[in-house]
Amino acid sequence: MAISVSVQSEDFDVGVEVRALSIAGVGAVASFVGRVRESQSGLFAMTLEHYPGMTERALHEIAVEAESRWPIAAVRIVHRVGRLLPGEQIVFVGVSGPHRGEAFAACEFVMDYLKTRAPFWKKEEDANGAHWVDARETDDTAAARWQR
Amino acid sequence: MAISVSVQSEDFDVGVEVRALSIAGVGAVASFVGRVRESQSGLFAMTLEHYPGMTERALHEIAVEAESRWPIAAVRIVHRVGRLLPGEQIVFVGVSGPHRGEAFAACEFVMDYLKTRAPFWKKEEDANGAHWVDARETDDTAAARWQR
Amino acid sequence: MKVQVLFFASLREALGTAGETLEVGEGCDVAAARALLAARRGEWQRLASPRIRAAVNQALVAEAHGLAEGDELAFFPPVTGG
Amino acid sequence: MKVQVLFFASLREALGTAGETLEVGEGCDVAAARALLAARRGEWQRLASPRIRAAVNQALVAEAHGLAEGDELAFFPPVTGG
Repeated sequence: MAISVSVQSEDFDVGVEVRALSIAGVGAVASFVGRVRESQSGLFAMTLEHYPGMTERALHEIAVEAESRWPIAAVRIVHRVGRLLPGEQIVFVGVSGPHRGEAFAACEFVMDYLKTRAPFWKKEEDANGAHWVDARETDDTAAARWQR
Repeated sequence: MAISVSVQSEDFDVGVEVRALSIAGVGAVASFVGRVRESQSGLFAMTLEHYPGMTERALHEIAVEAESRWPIAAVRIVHRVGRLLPGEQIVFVGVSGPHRGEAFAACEFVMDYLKTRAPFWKKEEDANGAHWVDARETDDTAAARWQR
Repeated sequence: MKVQVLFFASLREALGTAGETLEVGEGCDVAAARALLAARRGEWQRLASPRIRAAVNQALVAEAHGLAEGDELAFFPPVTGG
Repeated sequence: MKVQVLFFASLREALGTAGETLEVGEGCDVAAARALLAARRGEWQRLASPRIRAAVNQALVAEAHGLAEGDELAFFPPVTGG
């Protein structure tokens, strides 16, 4: 099983990431891209803070947990940090494997866990100034469904 | 809602497709790539036949059905036809929307329905000659779970 | 009346033709057209299998679907795309 | 013994510091270290909230987790990545 995790300020190329996951024996690549919404509420920018070291470790553990649950071939996680503008990409999660059902499930699992377990914090800037984003209850609910 | 369907012999670029789905208001892009496995069984190539006209129509109807079930922003389906070699991409399905749960569900729904509803047929070539692929029961089962 | 019949994939190869113009009686439905073709024996009996699906004017239909002059009637095995 | 304490995001901003070296007694657990800091009053009382999570040596831990000399003890609000 190949696991690759990057926490970086630079943007990523989805085409390159999906190609890298397309290794021998892989029939399916499920992937997800999260981006900064161009919202009507007038968001100027968002800044992502993380806990260097623990973040990479948490993401790696989530990928290991995914591979222990599904027969998959590779997991790739890229998460950006720093200041991002509306329309910019935030996160890429890609999972490849022999079959699509497992690739989809593992990809969604990694995203759900990442949202509630990986130490990242978002601060949004709009016309009223800057404020830290509150954790959403829907994310905890999404992660809870994988409990066994 | 933006729906775009292509049935083509040319390859596609996942990066370009995901970028095209990343329109205003979109926070999530879920996508899937199916490819010809480099199998141990010694597959030389696969040829995809389709029913011109009906195929495009069926894919468009599946996308419309997906948008009627989930609040999503755009659906893109690209399916290749003709002769493909191991490692080549076969199909791209991408769904974008405000939130990830709906984008994932709609993307998986489109793939499951495509597998059982869109008129494509695979013929595989190996050392024993060429033979048509049998429909897999797991695909029917995957599609059946969306029945309501 | 006349309908345009099409065959795809393994069925097309077994029959050795991609299709033909078929003369059917008024009130003919998909099941009757299917039986007419299957009655030719040999490989044509493949059409008698319920695994062979039918579409009229590019939409999947039930066996009781009535045909009209100029309809496009397609028969094909279970699909295997994606 | 000494532990290295870290604060992140809104907690870091409210406290006006990213961390400090803290002297704690032998047998001190996360809950005790948390209470020691929260006792400073003002913004430090934020640490008394169960919404503020704790990690030791970069792994989430329970409040009863015992600390050892040189441990890295981090406090932070619920995460909001992805």
